[in-house]
Amino acid sequence: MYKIAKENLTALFQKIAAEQELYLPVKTADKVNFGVWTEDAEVDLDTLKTVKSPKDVFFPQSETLYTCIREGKKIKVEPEALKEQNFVVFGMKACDIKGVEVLDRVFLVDPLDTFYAARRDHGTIVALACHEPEETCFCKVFGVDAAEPAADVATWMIGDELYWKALTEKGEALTEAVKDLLTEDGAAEETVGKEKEAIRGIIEQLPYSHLSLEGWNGDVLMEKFEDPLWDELYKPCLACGTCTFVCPTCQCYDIKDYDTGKNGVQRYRCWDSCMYSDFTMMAHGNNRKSQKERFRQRFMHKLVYYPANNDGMYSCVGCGRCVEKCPASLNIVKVIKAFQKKGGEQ
Amino acid sequence: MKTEQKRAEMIKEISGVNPLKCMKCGKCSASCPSYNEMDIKPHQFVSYVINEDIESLVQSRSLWKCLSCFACIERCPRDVKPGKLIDAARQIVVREKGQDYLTPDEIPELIDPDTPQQLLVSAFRRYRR
Amino acid sequence: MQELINRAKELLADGTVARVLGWKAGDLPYNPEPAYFEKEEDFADFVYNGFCGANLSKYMIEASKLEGKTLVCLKPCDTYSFQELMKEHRVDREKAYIIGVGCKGKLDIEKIRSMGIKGIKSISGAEIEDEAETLTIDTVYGEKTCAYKDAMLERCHVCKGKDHMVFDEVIGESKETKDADRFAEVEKIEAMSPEEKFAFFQKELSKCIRCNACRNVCPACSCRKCVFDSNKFDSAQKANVDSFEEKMFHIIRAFHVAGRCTDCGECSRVCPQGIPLHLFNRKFIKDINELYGEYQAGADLEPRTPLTSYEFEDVEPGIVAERG
Amino acid sequence: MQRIGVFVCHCGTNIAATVDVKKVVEMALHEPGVVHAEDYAYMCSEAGQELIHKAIKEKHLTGLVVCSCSPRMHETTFRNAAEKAGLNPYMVEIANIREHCSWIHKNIDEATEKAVILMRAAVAKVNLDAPLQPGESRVTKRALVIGGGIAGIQTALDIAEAGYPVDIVEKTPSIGGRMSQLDKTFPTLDCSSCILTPKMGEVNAHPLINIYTYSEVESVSGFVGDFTVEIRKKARSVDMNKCTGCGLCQEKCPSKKTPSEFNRGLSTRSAIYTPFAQAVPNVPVIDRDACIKFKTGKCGICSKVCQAGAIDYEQKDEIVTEKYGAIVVATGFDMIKLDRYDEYAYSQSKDVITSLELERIMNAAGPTGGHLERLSDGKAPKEIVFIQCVGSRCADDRGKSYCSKICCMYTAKHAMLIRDKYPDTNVTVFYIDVRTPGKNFDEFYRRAVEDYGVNYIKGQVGKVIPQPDGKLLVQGADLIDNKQILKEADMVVLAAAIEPNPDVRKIATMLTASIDTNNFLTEAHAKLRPVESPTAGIFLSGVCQGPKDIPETVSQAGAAAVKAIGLLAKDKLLTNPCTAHSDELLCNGCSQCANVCPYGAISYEDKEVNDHGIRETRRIAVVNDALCQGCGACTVTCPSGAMDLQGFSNRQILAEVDAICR
Amino acid sequence: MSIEKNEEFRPKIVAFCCNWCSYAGADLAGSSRMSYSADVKIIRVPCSCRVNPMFILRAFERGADGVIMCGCHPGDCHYTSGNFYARRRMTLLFSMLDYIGVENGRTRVEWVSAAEGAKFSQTMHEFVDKITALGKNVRLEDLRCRN
Repeated sequence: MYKIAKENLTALFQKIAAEQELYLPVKTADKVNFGVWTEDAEVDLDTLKTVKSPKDVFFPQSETLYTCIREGKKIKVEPEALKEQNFVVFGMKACDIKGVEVLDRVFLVDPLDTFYAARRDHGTIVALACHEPEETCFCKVFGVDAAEPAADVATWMIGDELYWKALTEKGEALTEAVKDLLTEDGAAEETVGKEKEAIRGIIEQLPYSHLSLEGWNGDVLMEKFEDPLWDELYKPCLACGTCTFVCPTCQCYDIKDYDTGKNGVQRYRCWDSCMYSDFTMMAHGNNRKSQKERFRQRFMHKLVYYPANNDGMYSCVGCGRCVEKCPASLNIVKVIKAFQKKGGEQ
Repeated sequence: MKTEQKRAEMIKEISGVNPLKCMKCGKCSASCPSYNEMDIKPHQFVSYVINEDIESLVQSRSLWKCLSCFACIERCPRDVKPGKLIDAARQIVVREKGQDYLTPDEIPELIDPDTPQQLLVSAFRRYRR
Repeated sequence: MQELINRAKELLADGTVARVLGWKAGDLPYNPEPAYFEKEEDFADFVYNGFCGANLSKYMIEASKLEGKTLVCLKPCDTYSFQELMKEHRVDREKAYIIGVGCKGKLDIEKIRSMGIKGIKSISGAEIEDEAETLTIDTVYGEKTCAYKDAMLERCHVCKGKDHMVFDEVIGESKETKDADRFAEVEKIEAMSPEEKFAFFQKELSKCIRCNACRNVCPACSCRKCVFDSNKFDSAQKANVDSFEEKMFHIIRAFHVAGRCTDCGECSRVCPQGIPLHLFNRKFIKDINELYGEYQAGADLEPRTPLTSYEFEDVEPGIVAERG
Repeated sequence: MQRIGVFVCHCGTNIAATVDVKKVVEMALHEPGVVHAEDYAYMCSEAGQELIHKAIKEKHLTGLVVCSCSPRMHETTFRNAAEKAGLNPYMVEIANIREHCSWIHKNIDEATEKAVILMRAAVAKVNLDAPLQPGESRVTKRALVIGGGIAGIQTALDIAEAGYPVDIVEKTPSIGGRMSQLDKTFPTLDCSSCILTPKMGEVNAHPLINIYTYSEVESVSGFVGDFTVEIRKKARSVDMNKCTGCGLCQEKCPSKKTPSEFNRGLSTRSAIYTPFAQAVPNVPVIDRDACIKFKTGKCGICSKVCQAGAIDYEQKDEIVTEKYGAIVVATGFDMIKLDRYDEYAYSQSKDVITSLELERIMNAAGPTGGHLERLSDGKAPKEIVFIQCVGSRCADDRGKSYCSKICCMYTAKHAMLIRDKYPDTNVTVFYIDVRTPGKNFDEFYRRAVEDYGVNYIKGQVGKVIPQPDGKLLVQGADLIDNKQILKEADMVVLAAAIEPNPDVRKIATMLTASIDTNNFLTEAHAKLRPVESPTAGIFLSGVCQGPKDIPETVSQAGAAAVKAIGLLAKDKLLTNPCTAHSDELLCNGCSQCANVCPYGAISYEDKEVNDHGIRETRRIAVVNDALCQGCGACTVTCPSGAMDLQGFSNRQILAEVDAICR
Repeated sequence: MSIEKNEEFRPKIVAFCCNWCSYAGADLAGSSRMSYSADVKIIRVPCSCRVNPMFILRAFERGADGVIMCGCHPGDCHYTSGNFYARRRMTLLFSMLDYIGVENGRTRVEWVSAAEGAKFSQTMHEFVDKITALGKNVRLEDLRCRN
């Protein structure tokens, strides 16, 4: 295991960025989001949660798929190039990494999403363990260990040192590339071990850590779908897309055209939200006419439909961003608890 | 550009007058107190400029007979204001004499602040000949 | 709060109202949610405290369609929104029983977080009955305190006043919270050079994720279908893209609510990226006040707004360039 | 997808000399939806329209773009052509490549490039055009004429003769206007009253004409075929039905110091007065500002002497509301004020007068009983100087930029009349140009010079200096002799510029009729629609449209009448189908649109809608097609974009923007 | 900030003209042969009140360098009051554009009557000069539409 002093991190970033693109938490106008590293960027590794999850590194909020250009009476189709350069994402948390796993099961199965696959192939993830988990965190519920992120490289920020451990071949390669900035530390395992324990200790104390997922699995489709509880739960929902846009696992997108005039018609995809009234709107109208149906869709998808198709894996990783950001203070935890409470009453 | 053409342009530039606006009504000549002293009459000034015969203008007696009373400027219904053309022609003469003369912004530093403005203006007219 | 609950129960019991629209305690100390209460026992979860910032007037659009009256708890600033919605025939006054609730300033959890307070287990001092000047926050990382005032939403510092514009009755006391000039921030930007202005908004708006929270929470944005969702207008965009999109969205949104926006501040409260969206609306309000006379949307039921009325002597658009 | 035909007009060389029309045709064929493009020398000609007809039939076109002159010129022509070939006329768009392109640009490449872009924008718009069907609206078979001068009188008579009722609204107590103030008329020297008075009588007696004198238009609403007008009948203080017009009241009235408007202030009148002896109606009014009874409460002599008991001090202004199908504006003119022409001493000497004052002096019913005399001392003038173009043809803001048109002729008339009646009086006319286009006009002017010895001097007067002895020293220039002239005169007559009646601005605003910088009402087309305002149903008669003499005024009055009759003869009008419509699925029912609608065309109804399967009753804006005039104010006010304007839809305008910016 | 001075720069200018006054004024400028730059392209609208701020923003988004709106003089609107509403709307919109840092010379409103061909031409001259001096619109342009 290696370590690097906090004060040398800039040198580390410079070194990485010299070879490939580097994404990491950057503060802009008071908010921290993943962004491309530049000399001017204000890197912020202390903020636990970026506003948006880093999923857009692999699945951008909007990306052009191809462009149609009119040449006289003919139309030329120019597909967008796939990602060909390697890049590094630094500072992803355990929950977000699990989020990528959820996305993989959607985009990397047949039919393969080549745009996503190219980004996954070329991306190396350097994870950062959660130093001070917060009350909105409930990753433990979904089997995520915030103290021991599973990525290409795992790192821990302890005091003024960043501890570095490569976990995969990609991770080894990156370590090799920056090795002259890292120092070997024999006592590292022990130091990191203590940190892990501390983190796990805090997680035990968090209010959501013991949330029960009992009764949520791929087999309860109709029972949950028809539950009258939805009639009440959705009511505060404002039908905005905040929860879906900050979520590390939401993967719905819409495909739209933009006529640039001179540069042809760009066909692009962009994140969509099942909370939106025109989500999956078709010529005949809408599958889900009411906000209740749209609200139900989101949670049923995360806790029932997705597990049903993915060996019981939930499509929530407990990052807690929706808990923090929902304008109406709704969130998946409240939904789970509401059903739990109702179960208790029965 | 020929000299006369250049001089005509200069007169238009200095005076800010577009002589083509003249409708030949003659109100300038009708208003002029020095009319009888002049060899080229005020309304003719306009056509001399249009025809770019500046030499005749600068040689004319009229140039120095104009009192700058501004009656023609005041009354011209077409915004042609022959008085300004005359004044511009005088300027041409002065400039062509190559005399160094002060510009108005240089004056304040040289002059006693109590000197009446009127005097300064008259001085300008006279000494620039 | 108890008085409010008792009165609500009473009105529910005597059939005056069919339901009560208020706030239900959340599972964290700071996240109560807007909720309907229809039965006596539901009131166990009823809460009204410093974190009940949500403006419930917009929910009355849907509630107006329900059978019977809805009792709605409106803070002073919310009543402006309600009255504006009345003016626009989007809510039915007959379907509402308005209890004007007192307000001592509402809290912003983001402000508390920005002080580095995290792992929150409980918060005391946010109760409406308390005269507490200080919030005491118990966290997994130890006990923290912060001044109530420092945790208040921006909008409460420039409060329009604690009078309810429309109500059936008022319950609870209010406390003046205004301690800043409403247009100071706008003036600060106005004083910048074009380059600085552009850089400022570019930075803020680059964070926008087009989640539409600002729009959907806005009581003035009450369109059944927003132009930005409508294919008819050729302007529908779902996600942020390269450059102009956000500015276009936010300018048009501000323009659509200009003269109707009551400055309730919900847009800025809910923005996940903390974009000070109220700066757009307030700019229009400031311009309207300066150019067309003082105007407060929602303060009356006069149907014409500054943008649907005019004076012969109105200033020309050239004023913008003239005042530089 | 549309099948669009693009037709590029050369307009002879008007377009083709500056725009490469072949290039426009070639580029058009690359545009989406365009299946046909061709050019032709004159698209608007019979042969050009035939090309369009043929292409529509053969290529099964669904839309047309004509690249030609302004749509204000030939849009209707091409729409009609399309309709004849079975195409909806609203599927035609015009790219204005003449007025907006070839005529203002010189560089062929630039002009061609711009023409292509304008063509592209029009194609983009047609792609989104939808066939429109005009609705129908009714026509109120009654006309309103504003102004009771010769223009208004002639228009009213002509309309009434065609069998339609007409109301005349006249601001002063009598009809007659400026013409009633004139003595003789050129070029035949007829007595003005002799030819006008019978017409006034005819109007008064006509069963279909109703005259509101001493009245003003208060408000106008509605639109072509269906205007609603409020007329304020100012309190006359005399009962029109009782008064016999005996004139005793005027004779006995003790307040006789008010300057007579009719005599241009050269004489005075009583407080109760008819402006002149032949006034129609021959019923006096009480000028309440001058009347002792109204000022002090005492007097009441007129009431005492009135045998008919017609005096009514209690009378109040009355508002009459009436509906009209057509409105003719005939508000006439006045002379400009001369207070900014100090050099002519108008305000310093009583003997410097305007031509209209001279008319009154020459008139037998005027202040001097028709004797030509100096107002200062009553002496007969021996030297009279006329000064032309006072305030006309002026480039600065003291006067008017235009030629007042009538002065040359009336001055010749005056000069001639004076020389005829007073042969020992010398008349000198200082002129800049003498303009006499008109039948027998130049002959008339030549007679003044050749037969009557009027001295015409080319050169404007610089100054008029009143002398201590009462003479007027006129300082002028003779540009032909190239000498300055100092002439002593006994009287100076100024041909002051004429200007539209100042009230016309207010009336134009009420009528939404457009007006130019000189306050003359704008005609719909300078050459082809000279008596119509661009606002449908509003017609122009007389000097309100531009300077005119009497014969011209009368012919224009007749023309305006014919246009009005043509309108009134219709039972129904086709309405402009470019009206606003509200998409019921998008409408919030918020009432914002109704707030800005100038026509009250928007109402709201509770309507059950089916919004993609959700059925609910919603408050929805409904536009009354007959009332909507298609301004589009509502479309911008509507935040959800529910309100859209047919023919100028949001998507169409955006498409044009995109095409231009491409 | 240095403005790139490009000798070849030809601005793209969109002019919205109301049908009754300004479009007719532009026609008059045409029939009077009062030339102005070919960079100005006119869109005919029934009334200045038909101009949605979105049209103006869209033009900028699509790469226009200046947008000018012309209508009847206040009080002379063919529809009585349309230009009054337009005046308030544009005043607020321009103020907002100024507020977010867009050079305020890029937008303009001018009242041009049907009789003011000369004013139309003069106004377009001035506006084109102003926009040429300001240079390319980069702040509001959508990158996707860039050349």
